[in-house]
Amino acid sequence: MTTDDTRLTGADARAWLLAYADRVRRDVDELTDLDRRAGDGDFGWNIATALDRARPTLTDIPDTALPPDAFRAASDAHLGAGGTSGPLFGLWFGRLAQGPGEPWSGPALAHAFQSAVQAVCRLGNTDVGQKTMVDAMVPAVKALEAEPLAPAWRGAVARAARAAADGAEATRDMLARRGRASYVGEHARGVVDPGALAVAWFFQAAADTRAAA
Amino acid sequence: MTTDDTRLTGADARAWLLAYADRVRRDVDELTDLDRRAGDGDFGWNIATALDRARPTLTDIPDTALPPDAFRAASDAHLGAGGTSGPLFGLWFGRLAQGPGEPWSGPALAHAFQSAVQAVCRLGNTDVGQKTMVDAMVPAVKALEAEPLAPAWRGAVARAARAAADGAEATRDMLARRGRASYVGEHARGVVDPGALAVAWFFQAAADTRAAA
Amino acid sequence: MSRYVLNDRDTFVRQAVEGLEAAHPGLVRMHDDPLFVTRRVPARGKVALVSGGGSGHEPLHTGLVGTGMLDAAVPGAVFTSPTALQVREAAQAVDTGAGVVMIVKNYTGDVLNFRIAAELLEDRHRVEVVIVDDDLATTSEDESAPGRRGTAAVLAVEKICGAVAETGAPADRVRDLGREVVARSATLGLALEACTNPMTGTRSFDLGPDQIEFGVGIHGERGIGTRASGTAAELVESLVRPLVEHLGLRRGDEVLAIVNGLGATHSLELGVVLREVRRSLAGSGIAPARSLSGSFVTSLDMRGFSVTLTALTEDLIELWDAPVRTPALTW
Amino acid sequence: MSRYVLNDRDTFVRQAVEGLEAAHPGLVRMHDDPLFVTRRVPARGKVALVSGGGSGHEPLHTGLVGTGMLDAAVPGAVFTSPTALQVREAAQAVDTGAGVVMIVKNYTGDVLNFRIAAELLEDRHRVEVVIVDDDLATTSEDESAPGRRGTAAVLAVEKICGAVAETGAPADRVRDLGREVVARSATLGLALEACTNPMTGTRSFDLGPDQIEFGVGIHGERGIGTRASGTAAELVESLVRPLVEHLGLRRGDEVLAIVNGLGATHSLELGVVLREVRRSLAGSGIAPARSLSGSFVTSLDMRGFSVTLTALTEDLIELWDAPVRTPALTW
Ligand SMILES: Nc1ncnc2c1ncn2[C@@H]1O[C@H](COP(=O)(O)OP(=O)(O)O)[C@@H](O)[C@H]1O
Ligand SMILES: Nc1ncnc2c1ncn2[C@@H]1O[C@H](COP(=O)(O)OP(=O)(O)O)[C@@H](O)[C@H]1O
Ligand SMILES: [Mg+2]
Ligand SMILES: [Mg+2]
Ligand SMILES: [Mg+2]
Ligand SMILES: [Mg+2]
Repeated sequence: MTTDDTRLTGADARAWLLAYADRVRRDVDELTDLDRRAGDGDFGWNIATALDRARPTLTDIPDTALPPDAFRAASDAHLGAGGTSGPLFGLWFGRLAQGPGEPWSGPALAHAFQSAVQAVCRLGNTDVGQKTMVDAMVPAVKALEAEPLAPAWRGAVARAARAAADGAEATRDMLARRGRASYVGEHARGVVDPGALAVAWFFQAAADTRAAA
Repeated sequence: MTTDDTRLTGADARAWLLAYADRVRRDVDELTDLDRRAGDGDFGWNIATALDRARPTLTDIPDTALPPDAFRAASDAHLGAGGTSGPLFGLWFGRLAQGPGEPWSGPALAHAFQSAVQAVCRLGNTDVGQKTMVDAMVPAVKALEAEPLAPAWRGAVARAARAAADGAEATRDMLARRGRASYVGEHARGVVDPGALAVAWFFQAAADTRAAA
Repeated sequence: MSRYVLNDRDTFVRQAVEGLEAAHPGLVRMHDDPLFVTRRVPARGKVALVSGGGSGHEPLHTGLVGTGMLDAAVPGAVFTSPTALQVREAAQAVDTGAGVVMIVKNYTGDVLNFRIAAELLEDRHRVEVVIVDDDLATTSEDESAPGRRGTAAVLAVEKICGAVAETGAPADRVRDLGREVVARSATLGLALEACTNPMTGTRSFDLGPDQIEFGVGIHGERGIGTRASGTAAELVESLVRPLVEHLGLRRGDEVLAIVNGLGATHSLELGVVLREVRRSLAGSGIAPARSLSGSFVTSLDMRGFSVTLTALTEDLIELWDAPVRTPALTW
Repeated sequence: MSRYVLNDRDTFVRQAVEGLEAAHPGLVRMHDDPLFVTRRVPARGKVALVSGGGSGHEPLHTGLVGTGMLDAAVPGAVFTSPTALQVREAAQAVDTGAGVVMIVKNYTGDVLNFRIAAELLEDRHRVEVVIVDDDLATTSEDESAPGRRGTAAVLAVEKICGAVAETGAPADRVRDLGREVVARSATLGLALEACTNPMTGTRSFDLGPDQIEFGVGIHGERGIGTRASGTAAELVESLVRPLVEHLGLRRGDEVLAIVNGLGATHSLELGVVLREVRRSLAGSGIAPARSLSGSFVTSLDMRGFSVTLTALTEDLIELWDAPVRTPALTW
């Protein structure tokens, strides 16, 4: 375990994911409602259940663990959740779980998220502008890469959180071209994509761990 | 055809039944609603359909016809309607159709209705006080019999109408012991029995024909 | 405004029967004016089984016409008994000389019209009547009252009478067996939402979001009490316990359990209910020898379900298992 | 508050499958952890047919496991695709060496998870995938879009693939025939009332009393337009006309007509709908060679129906008629 506060440790990743799980659990109805308005209403429950399932595994991760250990727990739980978001988030976290086996510097983190979002775009046959989770993932990666030399991971992730939130917000006026929302045409307009919103919450959750850190 | 205005002619019975059919058609929703609240909601439709079916046959009855001809048309239509009220009203009108083959005096009319209600009580295995159509039929017969020497049928029927209306109203506070309403216990209390109400309307309908006569 | 798909009320039932025939041209045949349904290929040399009643309970009875079950079904208007004339014509059409057994759910209108039909047929046909009165919620002290309603146990009666009739049993044996099934059966139902009127769209009664109506029948009328809702396990227990008690079931007894959807109940829900029925019975040491789950005896679009238990004998099990081939029940 | 009968959301599907098994112990078997359903008596020496998807559409797919149809069905949570792991385990359990054909309704989640499962199985199993995308309402110009949804034509695909698999046909023949049925099929549906969420009881969308939602799928989402309601004849015509046009049907063509209730639609209504479908087709000189009507591919408690037409060949008719014995479909 490193004490270098600029690098993401396993304990940091654990706290981050637990904070994200808390956020999703708390605001699950918001996600459900968005998916209800432009989808089939199961998204909130899907990912809340997955994250609840990850919780005990995450809690058991020792302080000496590395980031991939934490992300692997999240990946496994999402892969066991089904739906569309299950395998996609499973793959996203799965790619992060293939990141470096040491605390992550800003650039390492940017690199890991870059590889993760590419995998999601490939599996989902999608790219930005189609009203999906990648509309938050891609801007987040750009923000992480924008200042590759940023020493502290927290600062980079805080910027990524703002970019992801803007990205999610931008899905509001889009017509969906992927997933179930693509079937409802204009009815999806005005509704933020819940997958993108969850991604924004994920990046914001890192900030919530700051006080505790 | 007699012109003796004190006796019920076939034309009188025809006008009476047509007026009754009009009344039921006009206020069918009230009957439906009562049966909905303490039964299964089909009563209004049952008898309105039966009477509508009788209408052309009734209209075709010549002025020279006798009361049984008119009542037979009503009986046949009710027998073709099913339900509980179908066969019971079918029998009621059927007995009237077996009445004298000449214009009816007050006593003849009282006698015919007396025989008709007895048949209904037997087939329905019921008597007054069980919240059914006979709670209007029996008082009406009593009113017809009360002044057996009443010369004009109209006067007798007007009294019968008041008695039937009171009888129907009295069903409001009864617990039902027959028919579907008997299954809902206290829920039937406060609801006038639609069968009894229809009987009251039937007797009242005679009055509606007076102006025309 | 109606939330039903139909053309108009007057033709609703008739057109639905046309559709039934179109879906199962090899099994059933529609007769018009008066309306009734018979097997496509008439059975000969066996007792003819005739049932019927108001419509709105489909697939009962029209969907149960076929080999091993009914010979004819007579549908009335929605929730309205068919006429005696319809019943008479149907019985005449299917009696090939061995007589007729009429299976009648205990409702004043049905009993009146079937009995009148039986009287009309009397001189030229042998007619036996089985009255089905399984609904425990309507047990009454009053001897002269109409008695318990007939609900989903009619399925067991039609299946078992159908099977024994197929073996060539005489009319009195079919009748007696039907009455035995009635005596061995009891049903209780509950609703989470009342049914709606086909024309007006209004509900026959209202329930709060956390309420159920206990002891409902199949005509949209209220039951015997509005209660708090609960888990599937709790709801099922409240139905099964009185049934077990009423039938005097004991550890090791063999029963048939019928879980019946009342109309708008989903197949997933009925699965959960059957699971809970088995668990509840297991608590009394009873394992259902046979189970059936589905929406067979409906109350238009009512949301809810009923549970029927029939105490079985080896003979009854064999008759229940006998092959059946109808639009709604085939094995 | 839920208006569904259940114990809790997490166990809803699993407990429903327990009930299915209890109702049909001779036909299906439940496998737990991961959850899937297989035939009670495994078939040998034939291609294994595996399907599945989110729950809430029952009796699809779990109720279609049995002789002449599926070998395994994999249910996800309500409206949620099953996981790739579940699919892999189910396929492994039923492949007896002749390979697996997966029948997948075209939804992003289903396609993702079945494809991942197929990849996981690739090295030790022969796997073919048939994607069903019959819902005309979701036709799109966009080549890269997810494409049309899979809805009730999946019934025809499963029945016909099931029948040909039973004859010992190889995997590629079963796959090709499945794809042929898909190419020959189209579906359109409409709702009179949206489905309600199992936990909250809220409707997925609202309609006025005189409105219908045209072009709905089976997940409670809105369709392609809110329209004025109408008679059964008018509603059916609005669905059948585009289907006939899309499939290029001509006078004298033989078709299979499937009238499918979406959940809370009554059997009487489905009868009327089938009648109207036949009349509408008759207007184009087409008489359905085969018709099926029932609630097979549901959308929880949605009120509404879909019509599927499949252009038939003599071969397809024969396969459709072949015997089938499953909880929900038997002939
Ligand atoms: N093709 C795709 N690529 C990437 N993300 C997608 C795709 N389709 C849908 N999504 C995301 O998945 C989310 C919905 O997930 P979920 O509710 O689990 O799926 P389903 O539509 O199967 O119910 C959407 O909010 C969107 O962000
Ligand atoms: N046993 C009976 N004897 C006489 N009248 C009865 C009896 N049972 C019911 N009724 C009458 O029938 C009416 C209901 O008729 P209807 O709605 O056709 O019957 P159902 O209960 O079969 O729907 C009641 O309002 C009552 O007046
Ligand atoms: Mg969703
Ligand atoms: Mg009534
Ligand atoms: Mg009635
Ligand atoms: Mg989903």
